[in-house]
Amino acid sequence: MTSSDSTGFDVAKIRKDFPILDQTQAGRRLVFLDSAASSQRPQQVLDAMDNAYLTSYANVHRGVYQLAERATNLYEGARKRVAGFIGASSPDEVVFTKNATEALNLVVGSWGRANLKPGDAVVLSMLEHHANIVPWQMLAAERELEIRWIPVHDDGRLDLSELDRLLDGAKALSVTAMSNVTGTLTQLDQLVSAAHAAGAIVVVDACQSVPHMSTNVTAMGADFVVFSGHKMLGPTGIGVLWGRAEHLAAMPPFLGGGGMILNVTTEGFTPDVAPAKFEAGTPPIVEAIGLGAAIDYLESIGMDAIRQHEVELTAYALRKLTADLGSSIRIFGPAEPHERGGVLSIELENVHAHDVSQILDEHAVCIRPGHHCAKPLMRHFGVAATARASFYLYNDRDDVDALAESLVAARDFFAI
Amino acid sequence: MTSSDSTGFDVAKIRKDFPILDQTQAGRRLVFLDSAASSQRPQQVLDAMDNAYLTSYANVHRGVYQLAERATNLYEGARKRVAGFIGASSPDEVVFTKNATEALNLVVGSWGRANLKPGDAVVLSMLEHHANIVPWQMLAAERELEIRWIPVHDDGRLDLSELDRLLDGAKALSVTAMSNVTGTLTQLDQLVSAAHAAGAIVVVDACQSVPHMSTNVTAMGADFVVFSGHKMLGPTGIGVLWGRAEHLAAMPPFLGGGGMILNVTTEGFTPDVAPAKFEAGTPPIVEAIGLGAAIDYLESIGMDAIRQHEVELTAYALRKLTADLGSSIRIFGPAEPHERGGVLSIELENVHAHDVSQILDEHAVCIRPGHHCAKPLMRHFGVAATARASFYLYNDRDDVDALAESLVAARDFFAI
Amino acid sequence: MSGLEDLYREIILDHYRSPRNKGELPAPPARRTEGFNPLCGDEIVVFVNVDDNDTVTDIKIGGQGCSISQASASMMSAAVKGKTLTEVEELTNSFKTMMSIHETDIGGDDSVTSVESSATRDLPLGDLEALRGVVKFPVRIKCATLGWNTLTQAIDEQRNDTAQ
Amino acid sequence: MSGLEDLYREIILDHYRSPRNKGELPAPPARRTEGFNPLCGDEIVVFVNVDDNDTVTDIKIGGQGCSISQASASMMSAAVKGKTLTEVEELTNSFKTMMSIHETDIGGDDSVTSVESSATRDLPLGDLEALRGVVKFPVRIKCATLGWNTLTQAIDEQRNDTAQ
Ligand SMILES: Cc1ncc(COP(=O)(O)O)c(C=O)c1O
Ligand SMILES: Cc1ncc(COP(=O)(O)O)c(C=O)c1O
Repeated sequence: MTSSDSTGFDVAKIRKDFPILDQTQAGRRLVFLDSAASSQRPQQVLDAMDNAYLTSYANVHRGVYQLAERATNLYEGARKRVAGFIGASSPDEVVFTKNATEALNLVVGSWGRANLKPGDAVVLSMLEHHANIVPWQMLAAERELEIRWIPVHDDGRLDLSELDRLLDGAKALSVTAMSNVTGTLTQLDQLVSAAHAAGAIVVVDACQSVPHMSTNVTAMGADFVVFSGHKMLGPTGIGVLWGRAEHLAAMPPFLGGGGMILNVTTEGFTPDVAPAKFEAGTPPIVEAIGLGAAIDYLESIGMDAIRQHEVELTAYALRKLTADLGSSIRIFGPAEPHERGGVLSIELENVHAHDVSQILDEHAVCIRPGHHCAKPLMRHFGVAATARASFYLYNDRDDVDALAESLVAARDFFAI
Repeated sequence: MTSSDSTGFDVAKIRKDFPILDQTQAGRRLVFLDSAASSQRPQQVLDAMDNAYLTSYANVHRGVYQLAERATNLYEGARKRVAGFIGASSPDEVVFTKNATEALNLVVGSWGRANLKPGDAVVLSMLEHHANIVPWQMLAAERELEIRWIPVHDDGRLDLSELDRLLDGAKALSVTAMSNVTGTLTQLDQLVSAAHAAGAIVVVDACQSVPHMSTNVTAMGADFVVFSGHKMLGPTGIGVLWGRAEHLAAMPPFLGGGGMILNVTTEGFTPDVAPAKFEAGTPPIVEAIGLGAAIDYLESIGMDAIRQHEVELTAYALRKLTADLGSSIRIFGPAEPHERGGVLSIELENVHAHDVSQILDEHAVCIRPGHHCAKPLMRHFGVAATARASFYLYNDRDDVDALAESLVAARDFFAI
Repeated sequence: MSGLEDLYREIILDHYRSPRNKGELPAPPARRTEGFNPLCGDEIVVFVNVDDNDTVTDIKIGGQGCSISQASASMMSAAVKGKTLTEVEELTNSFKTMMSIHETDIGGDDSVTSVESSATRDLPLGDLEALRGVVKFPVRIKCATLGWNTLTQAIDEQRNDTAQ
Repeated sequence: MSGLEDLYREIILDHYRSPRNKGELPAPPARRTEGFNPLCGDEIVVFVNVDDNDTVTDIKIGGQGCSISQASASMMSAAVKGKTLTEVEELTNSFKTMMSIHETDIGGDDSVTSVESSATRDLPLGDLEALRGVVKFPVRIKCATLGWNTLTQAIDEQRNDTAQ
């Protein structure tokens, strides 16, 4: 067992908190390598949610009785935890959504509709997930916006040589912090300062980075940052939009309903201030509480330790897969582990990603085949799909070894 | 103990499934009378969710491995359960949202934006919740729509004497099935046929009815029906939009992102068919599974039995409160229990609802003061707030007695 | 009901039952400002006359609300009449400090929100001290501050208008 | 890997490695229709020539996909060439019946979706029978039917055009 790596990061101990990983499939230990799609969650998170449902549940914000007050405190406490975790200057800058996708749609639908007019340009990168493409395309079709694309190098890094030209006159840059296909960590410093210099706001899709490394939105300097709970040990049904207070204050509401108003008459309504303004209806109360518990868990391990563990594991995986599979494998993304997250998209010669995943499943190795909601990037790489393995704090070298072994089996099965 | 009422409905047995109700507050048994805001949930629902997280969790739809397949089957199985529960003709007519509010915003934002032009009229009722008002007002402001209001009688029933005139030339009628303030069951048969005769589509806010009585959307004849999971023993973070297949097929997407596309290029995207078209991003997977378990639980008790239990309890409460509080109490809504749900909004003479609720909390009786997200109705009744008690399958006559007793105490406290 | 006695002090109930300065002022010349407590539906309307020396010459309170919001607004109206805008602001700060010390505890985590500190926090509050019991009922703090926030808004608007 | 042998029958791997009718046809006169499997990224392009007697005179398959989608499309192309549109539809129904018997089991609840019943379900499928193993892998059913759905769409479009 190599479950405790050179830094003393104790995967065996962590795994005990994740009962789902302690299962076998046809006699083999389950190897879960699909955290980039959605992570698993520790017992502590489930306990926090069950505990809320079993002791302190009621609808929030409008109740006077103690049960409702406790529920409200747990919900708002989660907002403070999120704010602290990402270095927001106030919990009021944290809006809970159902997922990162809704958060991006909120930015486009509210900020975008209020600020973009026909002919305006928005800059995206070729690395983007559909969640950061389609909402802009929807508004572009409605408003006749121009969408410009930052190109990508063959190794998955963004090509910023034409950045200033692309940003010239643009109103917004919306870009991923880390690709969910190649693991590329984008050059946020340069992107943010160039965009701001050009007068464009910056939206950062931090779905893949927030779960895996420490984040400070204030230092990052962006205008909006989004991420999802389910990729960071939290439950499904919760996402986060962080926005600068002055933007949130100026933006019109996105969804209308209860909880986001100061007043409603038959003639019209007066919106409340942020974050309430953007949280129409009963929010994902217990999901927020679960996310708060996930953050407590992540902080107890330490984001820097998690990042370092994943860098080492990624370095090991790059070596191991290259050694075992040689020229029959193509690994997408930067070669240098420090320039990427623990996401390995691969192409196996003569074996389609779907078939790779099918055969790996027979080895109880869970990876994801497909376009990973990044079809423009797939088309750029000239592939319909990749097979993607992704790591998190509960993965170790044994998992990488199982991956390598099963990939060899897949190659050999189709080579017969 | 009167926990088993005349119909043999066994509240004591049901309560055993709701551990949260088995608590005391300052030595008194907790009396939870706020299910109209959000219900509690049985252990079975929590177990179903924990079980999914602990044994069968992965992101849905895009995985080949068995864990992902099991998760997808559980998620799509929940959709089938919902479809069966509400009498939909196909699971494809069931769209999962984060709450009923999002579902209403989806109808307005997608169907409304595609079908309404300046000058068009939409008809609402004075009973509506803000969730069924504000989204229409937002579109009305953007599109210069006319909003017409069906008035309400003093006893909380809708005044339909001018219905045909109100519907004349209207494009949509959006109306509640049951008021969350007065409990009024609206005359859906008449409303639906009059609206359709006038060429208007019908949207039904069934948030308060679906949890408490059997529902058949096909028989109802509406075009869209929305409700929330958290009011029907399900978790937070999940709502439902049911829509006629032909509407869903014709409507543009609402939120853009992963999971709702057939193809994306740098030039634009091709949406998938419903329901995927309307479920952008990682859906509330485990919340849907929890809602499925809630439906199993409700069906094991029987919706007709639940409805009958609540009618009897409401009848008892109307008698009891009138007897104990006489002229110092005003109870809103229809006098006839069969014409209403188990929602009692009251005004106590000389005691503001907020203070009522504060004093009731001292008796461990949980009710909700406020405008209940229905300010136009409040203004019509000439009150800023009411104190609202609402019943569900786990309430019994003891709870009503505790309510009456604590209301007497509140009246007396302020009468000193 | 021991806890309740802290909340519903006799002087509060007195202001609730017999609110001071209830009513309206002709606006203009008075400034009319509405405040809402979105949580419970309370609505307050503050009418205020400020003379050329920045002194509150008259104030009236309208609207509907619970005992705490009504009593707090009533006490406020009595306390600010005749004061200059600067004095009103100092009083408001003192009152809010009394309330907000506990506001930061909501959520059981005060690492993010910081306690508003102000040189004026020790200003004597007189009758208003009776509202100190509200801090034990955090949900009601919003009730107690509704009138004050509305008055602050009125003063801000007044200042902006004068500045223009 | 016993389960896998049911899925990856030799004849399937053969069609995957040496797909029949791979390529393009000039369109027009051929009809060109694209199909997507949104789950995995597979894209199929069907080029089909239909003569005045409603007979498929030529068919070519383009695009990228997994072994199952490619093999199924390859077998399909071989099976439909020379058939009338009505015959193609019957064959499609038979094939889908073989697949969809299991599709209704997804979710472990067949009370809502009903099995599509068709008089033609017993049509002999020949080589296509090899794909029967796919039903044990429900996720892959969509792969197996991608080419067929795309062809159906092409035929529907063709009929609509002719009708106009
Ligand atoms: C009648 C009615 N409509 C809509 C809603 C909004 O539901 P949700 O807050 O779950 O979106 C509610 C509940 O608050 C309601 O009672
Ligand atoms: C980079 C990136 N952006 C956006 C998303 C969308 O997140 P969600 O599906 O939780 O809305 C994902 C995950 O699927 C992602 O990896």
